[in-house]
Amino acid sequence: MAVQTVREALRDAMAEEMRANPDVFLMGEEVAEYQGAYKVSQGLLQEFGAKRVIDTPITEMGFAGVGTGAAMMGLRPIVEFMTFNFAMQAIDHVLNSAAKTLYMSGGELRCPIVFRGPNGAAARVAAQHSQCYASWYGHVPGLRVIAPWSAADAKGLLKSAIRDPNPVVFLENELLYGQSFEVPEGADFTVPIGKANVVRQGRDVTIVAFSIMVSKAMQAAEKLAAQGIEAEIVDLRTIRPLDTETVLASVKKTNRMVTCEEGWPFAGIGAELAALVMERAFDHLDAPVARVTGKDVPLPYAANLEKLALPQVDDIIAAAKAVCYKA
Amino acid sequence: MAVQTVREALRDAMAEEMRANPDVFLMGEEVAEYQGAYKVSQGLLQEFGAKRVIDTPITEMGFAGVGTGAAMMGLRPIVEFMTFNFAMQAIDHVLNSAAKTLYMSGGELRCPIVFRGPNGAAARVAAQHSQCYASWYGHVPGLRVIAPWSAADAKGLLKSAIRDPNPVVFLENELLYGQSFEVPEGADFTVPIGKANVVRQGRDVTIVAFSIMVSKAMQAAEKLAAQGIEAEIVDLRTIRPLDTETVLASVKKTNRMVTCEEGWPFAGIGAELAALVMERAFDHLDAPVARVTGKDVPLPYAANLEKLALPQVDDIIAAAKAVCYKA
Amino acid sequence: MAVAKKKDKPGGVPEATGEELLGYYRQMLLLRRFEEKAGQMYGMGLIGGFCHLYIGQEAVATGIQRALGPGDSVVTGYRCHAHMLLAGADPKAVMAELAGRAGGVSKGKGGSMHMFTKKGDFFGGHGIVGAQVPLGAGLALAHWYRGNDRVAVSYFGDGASNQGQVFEAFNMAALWRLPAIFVIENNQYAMGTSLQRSTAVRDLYRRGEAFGLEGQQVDGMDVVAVRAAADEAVAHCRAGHGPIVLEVLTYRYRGHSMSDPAKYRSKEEVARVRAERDPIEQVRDRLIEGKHAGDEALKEIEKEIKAIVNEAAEYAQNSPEPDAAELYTDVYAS
Amino acid sequence: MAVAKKKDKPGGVPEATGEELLGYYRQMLLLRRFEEKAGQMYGMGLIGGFCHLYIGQEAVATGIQRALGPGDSVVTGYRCHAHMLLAGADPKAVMAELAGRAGGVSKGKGGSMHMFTKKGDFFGGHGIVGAQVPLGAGLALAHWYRGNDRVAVSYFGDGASNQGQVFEAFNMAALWRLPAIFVIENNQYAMGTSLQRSTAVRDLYRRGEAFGLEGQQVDGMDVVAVRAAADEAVAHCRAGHGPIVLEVLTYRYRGHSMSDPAKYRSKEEVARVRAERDPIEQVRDRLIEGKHAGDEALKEIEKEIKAIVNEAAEYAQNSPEPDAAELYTDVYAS
Ligand SMILES: Cc1ncc(C[n+]2csc(CCOP(=O)(O)OP(=O)(O)O)c2C)c(N)n1
Ligand SMILES: Cc1ncc(C[n+]2csc(CCOP(=O)(O)OP(=O)(O)O)c2C)c(N)n1
Ligand SMILES: [Mg+2]
Ligand SMILES: [Mg+2]
Repeated sequence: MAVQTVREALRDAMAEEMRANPDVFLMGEEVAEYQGAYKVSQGLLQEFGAKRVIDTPITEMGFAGVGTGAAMMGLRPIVEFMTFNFAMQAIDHVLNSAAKTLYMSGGELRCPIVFRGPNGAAARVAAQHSQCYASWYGHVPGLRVIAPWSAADAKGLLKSAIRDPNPVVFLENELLYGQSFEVPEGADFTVPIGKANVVRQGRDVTIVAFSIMVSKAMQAAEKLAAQGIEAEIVDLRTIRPLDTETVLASVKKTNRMVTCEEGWPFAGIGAELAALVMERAFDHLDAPVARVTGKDVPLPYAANLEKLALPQVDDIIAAAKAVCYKA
Repeated sequence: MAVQTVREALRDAMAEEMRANPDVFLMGEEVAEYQGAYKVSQGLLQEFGAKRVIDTPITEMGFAGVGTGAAMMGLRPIVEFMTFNFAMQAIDHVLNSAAKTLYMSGGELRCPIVFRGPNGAAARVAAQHSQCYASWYGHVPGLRVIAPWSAADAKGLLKSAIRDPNPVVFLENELLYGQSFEVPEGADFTVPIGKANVVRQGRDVTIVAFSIMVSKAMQAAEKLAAQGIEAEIVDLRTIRPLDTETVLASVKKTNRMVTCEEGWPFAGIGAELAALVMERAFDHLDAPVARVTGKDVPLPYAANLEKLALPQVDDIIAAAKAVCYKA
Repeated sequence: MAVAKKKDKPGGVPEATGEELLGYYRQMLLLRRFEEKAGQMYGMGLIGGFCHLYIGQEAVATGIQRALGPGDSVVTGYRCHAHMLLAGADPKAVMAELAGRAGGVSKGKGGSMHMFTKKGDFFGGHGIVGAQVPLGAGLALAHWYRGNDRVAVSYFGDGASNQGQVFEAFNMAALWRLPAIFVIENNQYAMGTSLQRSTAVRDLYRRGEAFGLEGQQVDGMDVVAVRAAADEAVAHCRAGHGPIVLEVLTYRYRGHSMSDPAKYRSKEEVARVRAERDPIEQVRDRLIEGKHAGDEALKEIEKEIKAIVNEAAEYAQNSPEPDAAELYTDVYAS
Repeated sequence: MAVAKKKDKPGGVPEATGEELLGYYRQMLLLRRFEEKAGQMYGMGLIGGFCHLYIGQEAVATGIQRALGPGDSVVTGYRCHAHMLLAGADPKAVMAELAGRAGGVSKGKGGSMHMFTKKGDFFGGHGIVGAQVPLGAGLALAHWYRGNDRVAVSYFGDGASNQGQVFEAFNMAALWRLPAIFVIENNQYAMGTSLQRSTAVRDLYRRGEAFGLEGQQVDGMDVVAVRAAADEAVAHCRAGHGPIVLEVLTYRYRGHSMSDPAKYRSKEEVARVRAERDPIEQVRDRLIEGKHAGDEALKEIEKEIKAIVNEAAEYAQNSPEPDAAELYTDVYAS
């Protein structure tokens, strides 16, 4: 085990896969000479050269399409969006050109491509720069959607994503880039797509989270433990395909569930989880599932409002206590 | 009451609002000289002239932005997308430029614009032309999202949408265009945004649907009645803001719910409804909510597969019987 | 910077040999008869959804395809039956796809607008206007990345040429000197919108000038001229000179899709083009004039083609619908 | 078709009067001192998120704004503090917005990148690169629709000029002859990407040629030249000649945003522009040379500006955070 930041883990994942497979390359805005807008691609240009680490103009729709076309020819592009907000310009290619092609071609044409970059809120960048796209992409068959929390998962899942023969949307979090975790060593390390991770054992309530909300769930669990409530935390890691078995197993054990996400509530990941648990574990539920989400507003800039808009540790604690019927 | 097709009702809604307010105009591909790709704008060019019925080049991103800019100046554009599939090219403007501006400007800048066009599947047009965007747009604060079924609602809600000071996404259905309904006469007739409609009374199970799924729910209810199950049908009409009171009132009466939508299941409207009912009517539920949705695949072209992929009357019947515990 | 040049009736179009002309004739006739049959089958309800016929435009893809070699890649929009056949796809499987049958090239899952053959280096068949252009630049990027001398051709319409992503693709192709040939099939209409109503400047061969792309305009009803222009464009790309725009002036005889009555133009307009510029008739005339083939021989070809097309229609109708289990296959590759 | 023309150092730039020069001086000094203060406040943690300073580019918006009259509308990207002030917004409210306070122009909800003043005909302040260009064409469409003689100015960067939606906007503006002035603020860099790395053709004034848009290039460090070019462009639009592109050559002294160390260019490069082309120094020199103002008078102006800026900073810091209830307001208008 080495201690690494999420940023370093992502970089190493790309570097290792690029070393292993000459068809893997990275393209996006500022990924090469600038070393990445958030420095995730630090050193890659130097190691792999300008043909494999390609700076693009600010033309998301265009370069997402270019990457997708290259993937159809069998290359393995990693397309970095400076943030996923800007990927809305390119989303037609992500869905119509990448996600639907294998099906429309009856299996003839694969599209092995990774679209990656930060998703959700950074600090104080306001409404146009802070949207969480987990439920939008999660909605779409043909895509794999990943949203890791720890550096180990970031590395292991990005490597799996690059090796996967399908289009993958890989949702990172800017505020996690600088956080450190233990990461297994060796280029062989991968984490399978589609497997959630129980990052904390508990018997009283299941807290399902992903990406940065896992950090907040962990903090909430500490405080809940002090109050006699032992929370089990499921880190989804993959949004699509969702690891329903792990979620259901935990809920069947704790009989209670709180979902956590930064995105908006309506038709969010929490809605899907609630519906799932209702369908498949209705009789195991001792309380209705509680959703902790971003508030149903565009993200405000002001520090105090931003804090109110985003789900906080206290919101998780309150929800957990509510489903445990402990006021 | 007059009998009208949905197509005519939509046309009349636009014509009446254009007569009433010189700031209202229509733009989009083939809306003027061609009279609309699906003939929804029949006659409007002739009545209102080329300045108020504007044919655009095939540049969705561009003309959605142009319409949004015009709305910021106080005009009342109706932007027709030939189908909502093509609006993915423009979705950045719908969200970032239109939906978020009022908030980002602290109330300074309004954006009264209607984005309208057919949503979901038509007949045999395959994966790239058949997506349902109800849950995507429904996810987004700042938007109003409408998906009418009947001609009366199409007319009354489109008129309300055009008068509304907010950006509205108005999801029509190509297969409904030719269907006839009774429509109240008079230019004063409107239907309020945000109110669901109980289109059939019943005591045994609540079927929540919108757009073309209401037709299928009605057919299912007939057959269910023959088997002794009286379904209550709630036509949502508006997706955002969701009329939670009407849904909850019905569920509290029937204690069972089936949701119906053409879109994909994951984080769909059914997921939101299930989560809602779980949160607000948990103790009233005698069975878990059942979701009837499009299958989790891109829409296939072949006639038999297309039928299997889309939710059918029999799927609704089966779901209703299941939640009533009647096999 | 290289300057776009107009070359409507190039003086220097090399004469085609009799053999070449016969090849064009046979090829274009197949495209036409195949689609006429598809049109009939649509009328009979055997084909559904949208169905965009290429009738009238045959010389464009035929002339360009002849300039390409193995490994050169091609992508286009929804009006793709001809390109698919030119890529070597079996007419039977193409017709079965139109009918949504298990024997279709996409197992019946894609339909008229979504067909692909990797073996034939044909990458679709895309239903979203303009999307194929960055995809085509991506195919060119793959050649560049691999360091081979192959080119990638993206076909798109006059209407599509207004799409922003086209310019984004032009820019990247120019910046990285990708071997990309951007073929604008200017058939004068985008659905019901004539060219002058979609753009203020009708010289589409100049579309790439802002990014330094050379452009050429060519008579797309003359397959020999198209072939000559394509040869030049391919040579330009293979020599590493980067991307190029080819505006091909053509015309579609049918409505935009099967459901379009095409009231936006006069019957006379269509009749005039058919009578004066038909690409197949032009080749036929040259064959006869040049004594490369007599009426007999041409009738023989017509018969052969008819047999191929009938066989395709037969096959399509007899092919079963896809198995219900296919609903869930091909969502993910493994 | 009108042809784009380069006009780097126009011979015929009219001399500005002393009064005009003084106006420019005062205006540009306000922009600069205001943003220097914002930079300091960012350093102190009073401003968060992204904060893109306009320092070095002041002559562009100043020169253009002076050519506009009431009812002419303006839109730009995230680098919008200067445009906001030029639209007549109160420096106090702008600074309070940067600090995210209740007294901000957007009640603290928009921040540095999202500011608007309808009264000042300024429509933002948009964070998505390129989005403001179709929006600006839409503002122009509104003028055209209403049949007035007003114009709409859309500012965007050299990086943004590669965005496809820019070309889509150009096409519509040309097709409908909208009174749209497209101002490309070419400061040579898009974040860390220098112009020649983002496009193969650096003559951005030619960007609209494919759609017949006239273009002009102007020295954006010389406010008098900018004003003259803007006057021409405005006259062109008001006369009903349709849209026009103005490429304004300028330079930003600071990093792309406060968090950018700007290692992609040398300190010398920046120092040279500052020393040789600074827009404020140029006006200052002309004021002195032309004997329009002495050192004393200029110092007096400097003092006045300083007072305004300090007051703004003071106000911002003392303004309370928005009320918690504001979280839920302004999601919908009623
Ligand atoms: C983004 C998008 N917008 C609209 C459509 C609907 N549509 C399909 S084809 C077409 C016209 C295209 O015309 P052109 O590019 O000239 O090609 P042609 O059909 O003449 O071959 C339109 C508007 C679409 N498929 N995609
Ligand atoms: C669509 C989109 N892509 C990327 C970004 C991130 N971004 C913000 S500013 C910028 C550079 C823009 O450069 P330019 O247009 O030259 O304007 P300048 O910053 O020089 O004023 C980038 C890449 C964004 N905001 N929107
Ligand atoms: Mg066309
Ligand atoms: Mg710049």
